[in-house]
Amino acid sequence: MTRFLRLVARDLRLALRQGSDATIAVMFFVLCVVLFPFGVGPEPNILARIAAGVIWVAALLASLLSLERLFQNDYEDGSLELLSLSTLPMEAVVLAKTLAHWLVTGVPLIVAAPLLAVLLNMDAEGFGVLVLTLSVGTPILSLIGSIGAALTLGARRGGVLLSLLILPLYIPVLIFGAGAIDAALNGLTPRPHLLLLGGLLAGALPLAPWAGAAALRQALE
Amino acid sequence: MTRFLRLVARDLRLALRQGSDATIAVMFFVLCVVLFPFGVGPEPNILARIAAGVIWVAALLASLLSLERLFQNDYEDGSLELLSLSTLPMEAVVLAKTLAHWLVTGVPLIVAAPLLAVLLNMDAEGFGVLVLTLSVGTPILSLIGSIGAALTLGARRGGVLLSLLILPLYIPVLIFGAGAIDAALNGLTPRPHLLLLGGLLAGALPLAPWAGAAALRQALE
Amino acid sequence: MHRFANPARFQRLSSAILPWSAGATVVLLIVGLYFSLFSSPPDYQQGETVRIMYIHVPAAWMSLFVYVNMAIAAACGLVWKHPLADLFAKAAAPVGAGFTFICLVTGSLWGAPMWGTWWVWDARLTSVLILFFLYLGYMALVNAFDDPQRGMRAGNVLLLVGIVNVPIIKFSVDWWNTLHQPSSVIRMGGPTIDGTMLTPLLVMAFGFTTYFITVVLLRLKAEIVQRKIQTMRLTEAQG
Amino acid sequence: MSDFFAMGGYAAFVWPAYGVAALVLIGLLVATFKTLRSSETTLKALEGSRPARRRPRRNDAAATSPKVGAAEVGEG
Amino acid sequence: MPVFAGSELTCLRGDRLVFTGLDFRIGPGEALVLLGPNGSGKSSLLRVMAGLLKPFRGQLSWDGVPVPDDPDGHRAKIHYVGHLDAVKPVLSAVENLTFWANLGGAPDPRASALAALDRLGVPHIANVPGRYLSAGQKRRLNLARIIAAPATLWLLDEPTVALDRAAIALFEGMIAEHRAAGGMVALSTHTDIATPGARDLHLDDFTPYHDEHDEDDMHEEDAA
Amino acid sequence: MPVFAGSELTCLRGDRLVFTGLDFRIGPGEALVLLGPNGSGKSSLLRVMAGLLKPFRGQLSWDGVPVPDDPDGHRAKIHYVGHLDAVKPVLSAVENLTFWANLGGAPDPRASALAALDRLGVPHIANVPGRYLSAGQKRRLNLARIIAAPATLWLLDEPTVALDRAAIALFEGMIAEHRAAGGMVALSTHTDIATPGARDLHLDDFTPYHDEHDEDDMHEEDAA
Ligand code: HEM
Ligand SMILES: Nc1ncnc2c1ncn2[C@@H]1O[C@H](COP(=O)(O)OP(=O)(O)OP(=O)(O)O)[C@@H](O)[C@H]1O
Ligand SMILES: Nc1ncnc2c1ncn2[C@@H]1O[C@H](COP(=O)(O)OP(=O)(O)OP(=O)(O)O)[C@@H](O)[C@H]1O
Ligand SMILES: [Mg+2]
Ligand SMILES: [Mg+2]
Repeated sequence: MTRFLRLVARDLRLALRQGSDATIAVMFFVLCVVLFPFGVGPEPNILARIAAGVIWVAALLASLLSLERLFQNDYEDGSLELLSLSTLPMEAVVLAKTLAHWLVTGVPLIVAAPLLAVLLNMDAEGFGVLVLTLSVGTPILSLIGSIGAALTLGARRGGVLLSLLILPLYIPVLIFGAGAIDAALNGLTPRPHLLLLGGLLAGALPLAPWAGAAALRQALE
Repeated sequence: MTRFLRLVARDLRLALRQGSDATIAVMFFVLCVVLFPFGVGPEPNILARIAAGVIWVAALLASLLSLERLFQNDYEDGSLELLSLSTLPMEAVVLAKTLAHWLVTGVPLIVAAPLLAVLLNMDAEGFGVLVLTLSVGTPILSLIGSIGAALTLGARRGGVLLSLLILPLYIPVLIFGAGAIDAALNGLTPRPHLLLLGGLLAGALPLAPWAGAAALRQALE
Repeated sequence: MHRFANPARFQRLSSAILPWSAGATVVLLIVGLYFSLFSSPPDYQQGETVRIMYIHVPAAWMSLFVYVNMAIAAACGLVWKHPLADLFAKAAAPVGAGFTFICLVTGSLWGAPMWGTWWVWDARLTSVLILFFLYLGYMALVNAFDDPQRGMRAGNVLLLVGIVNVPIIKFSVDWWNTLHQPSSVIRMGGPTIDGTMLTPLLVMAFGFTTYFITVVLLRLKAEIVQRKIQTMRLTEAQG
Repeated sequence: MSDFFAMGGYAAFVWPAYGVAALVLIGLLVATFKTLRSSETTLKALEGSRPARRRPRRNDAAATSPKVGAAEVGEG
Repeated sequence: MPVFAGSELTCLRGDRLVFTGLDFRIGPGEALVLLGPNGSGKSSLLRVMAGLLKPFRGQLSWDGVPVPDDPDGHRAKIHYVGHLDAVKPVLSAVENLTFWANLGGAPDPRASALAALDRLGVPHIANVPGRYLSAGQKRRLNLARIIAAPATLWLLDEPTVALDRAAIALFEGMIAEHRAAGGMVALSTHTDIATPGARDLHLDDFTPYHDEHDEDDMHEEDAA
Repeated sequence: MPVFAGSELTCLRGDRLVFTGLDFRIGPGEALVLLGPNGSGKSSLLRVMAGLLKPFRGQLSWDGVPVPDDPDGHRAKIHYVGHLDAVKPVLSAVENLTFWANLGGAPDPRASALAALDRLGVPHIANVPGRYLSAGQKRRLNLARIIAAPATLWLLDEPTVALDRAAIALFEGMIAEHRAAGGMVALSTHTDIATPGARDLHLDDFTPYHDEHDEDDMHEEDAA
């Protein structure tokens, strides 16, 4: 357990020293959302109507891009090999790195989201649910993404390949996440959607580290 | 001139032999667009209203992601160094590589776009203009993106950084591109938007190779 | 810093300027605040909200002024390879980003009562937002390389490319019809603004400028020290 | 006085505007001072740990030159 | 005291048979030196021993207990040093080392990290960030890792690359000390490392006959 | 006949002064061998000569005409071989080579590519894709590049790395032939390459004594 936390602490320290990993993911998120008013036009009510979907799609893409290098550095410099030879199980390694990654990139997204909701004219009723769905949803994205990052380790053109593998798996999260907000905005209860999201998280939590660990073992052979 | 075409031909051959660079960019484009019905909900008229914007935003992102490695391989294996020592000017090298890249990734996007427009319920009047704007717009995207690819050569966290640098510069293209389609859909003439896009292309055509060449020279020092 | 670009002269110069610019900043900002909050009248149309102008407009000017300065430094850095020019751009970027941020936030705070919305996607506002992203992108790019010099050189190219945004911001109000009002101070044919408002505006603008000089000098000093640290570490590590 | 703070009913807009400006400007100044201080102390510490001056760097001298522990301070 | 042994090992990489029918045995205090030309399978054998690579055939065992029956116990008993140094550029040398010492179960990680750096003759780099270290210093840091936390068996793949003479001498001392305390070592090398009483294993003895015809064949096929 | 010369060259990498006050001169048929320990600046000097790196001070010239006055002419006169082989894994050896021959202005690129491969003793790899080539074969392909298109001055950075004895002999023959035809060569090496009548340049003679004088001065000023 303490070694698990040590690994999390090391990854956090690396991310902070390395500078702006966190900032860049959140900036991509913001930029991606900001693109839509230019594309769709500045009409406030249209923007408000699609705000939930747009913010969620942008969160998906931002999480995807920042996950690309989750294991890359450790793989390239040989640390991953050594981690796999330590007595810490590989599943714990995957979980620790995913947790650190989520703390560094997922949490800033959650913080920035209400601001973007303001920019897109979303009704204030939606803000609470938006933050709630993102808080449950971004960990799922990180977990699923970690499988993809492990699978594409060492492949050419990691980035685009990763997106092909992972985006389809992200779709349920997107549906329930955006659905909950729409429900809240239309005066319905977002509870069922939130419960389903919680279910996804409960499912991904054991499954993703297991699959990620298996993929990493392959990559290291 | 013939050496310029040789370089284009080599890059095309590399892309085709290497397999699926082109396919992956266009698949990302399609997936990105397909996410929206899930995020925004399936209402046909809302989707039709935002179709132009969504397709253009997806084209931006796809072009961005596929540009990430424009100079990477040549940089890593030393070819770029040798190209810079050839009597072909560096500007021509940038232009040739950008042209090859656009042929491989931009053209498939143009072909796939009408299909996605059908998917998003866009009115048939928009199709022609959509294809037209993409035909003028995607070369601009490739040109601007080539500057970013040259700038981030050798940087940590290439992908996300590139997007941060380049997306702001893409915004004018997005505005005029989506604007032209909206104008056509609303029965107005898309001419002014198309002319502005043409102007952007005319501006980017000399500027981007110049800036890209300057950035590459820095990277090779 | 290597022996050929003599930072000692710069250090002397900056120590000579610093106390003056710092003093001027304090005085100008106090006077400016007095004018803008107490001694200037409320606008007949906009009421007391016009007081936001004394922050908003100088900050907007500074955001452009700093960027142009950085771009000039970038050109010098690329052409003459003067290390101080590179460092100047790097040191000025956070300050410029800060002014841009102030311009955006105060603009929004002004827009809420005046236009009834925090934000509209018009050309002026949008181009300022792009400027803000350019600043952030520059800062990210400069720090993205293991070799700091490589980062600064790449940043210089980006600054020169981004300069196309500056005229767009300046003339967006003239080229497109926007909610935002057109220039009334820096325009052909002289300012059209009333003297009671012009004075605080100019005093604040000068205060911001001296603030910029002060902070940039301090940041340059820190950058030079950091370069020294890095060189020492490198030689130490290489034995 | 309360009139002054009420800003003709626009207090909620005027004061935050001045507040944000003050926050950003002061924040930048403080951050600048902090980096300057910390990097200067790092430099002092690094230099303090290296008494030898004008030590020739010859390729064979590497093994013999005395080295003392470097500074305790992290990256500025 | 434990004995680490492998029997009838066969290693396949891609479609290439690297070695086959290989046996070895390392007892307490013993050292095994792997020799052979480029591509003969030294690195592959060390990776098999570490458990990073599954052997195609054959098995590894500790005192007769097969490794797959107790993989955690196996991992706790080994230290592996490969071609990569696992040095994080943004962490200082001692931070890098402390992390690995901690993961390896050292009682006081930071103290043993500092002691290990001292032992390898580079106490002065303790606070230098990894990115400023030269190739030789990175290598010493990597070797310091194996004495910062204890383990029975050291698996070292060309450990003296980038080291100068003084460092090699220190390293030979380290190995002798480890063996004197009952430790075990398997290492590959192209140069001379003084390991008195070590057994040599020539990998090319186990490499199947490899004919060079395939390239010419491919050429003819392409041309056809 | 042309003379390539450099005078008072100073090279700075990062904030590190690599060499200073360096002069050299290569006439027709002459060869310059750069020697010196790791990090002494051999690769840096070759990159300066090629124009990949701007010298901080000093200048390069052809027959007294400074290189910056005619950069295109300079590029047309040189071939540079660095540490990287520029071999595309998906193109065959001859495709790789033909491209460079074409870019270098060879009249019949494909024919001269095949001839060059022949000259380096590897005609049989012509149709083998780059990814199947061994390190030595890649190096030969890279060296074939410099004879597939003509150029006056060869700049070679450790050209014999990964070559076996037979290949080194072929390569020495290539250099002798090039010089006999009035060509010029500058090369760096850690091993022996037979270049009869070549001049040696010891890079460590131009590496400055490294005093921390300036830094300390600056510090004192800061404190004052
Ligand atoms: C976020 C929103 C806003 C942004 C990004 C913004 C940006 C700018 C910029 C860049 C300038 C400098 C123009 C120049 O130098 O020519 C400027 C000036 C000015 N802005 Fe804004 N602005 C915003 C909102 C507002 C609002 C809501 C008002 C008032 C209703 C306003 C009133 C002014 C005025 C009076 C000037 C001075 C024009 C002059 O006299 O030259 N701005 N703004
Ligand atoms: N990842 C891999 N996939 C497929 N084949 C590989 C891989 N790595 C190595 N090989 C092949 O396996 C064989 C043995 O390689 P190995 O690295 O074990 O040799 P080695 O004895 O360590 O050589 P060296 O002296 O160069 O280190 C070689 O022929 C090599 O081409
Ligand atoms: N990209 C770079 N940025 C900063 N410094 C560098 C860079 N490349 C090399 N150096 C430094 O410049 C010096 C000279 O390097 P160079 O590669 O020219 O040496 P060399 O004589 O070729 O050494 P070797 O024998 O190892 O090839 C070294 O001290 C090195 O650390
Ligand atoms: Mg090996
Ligand atoms: Mg070298």
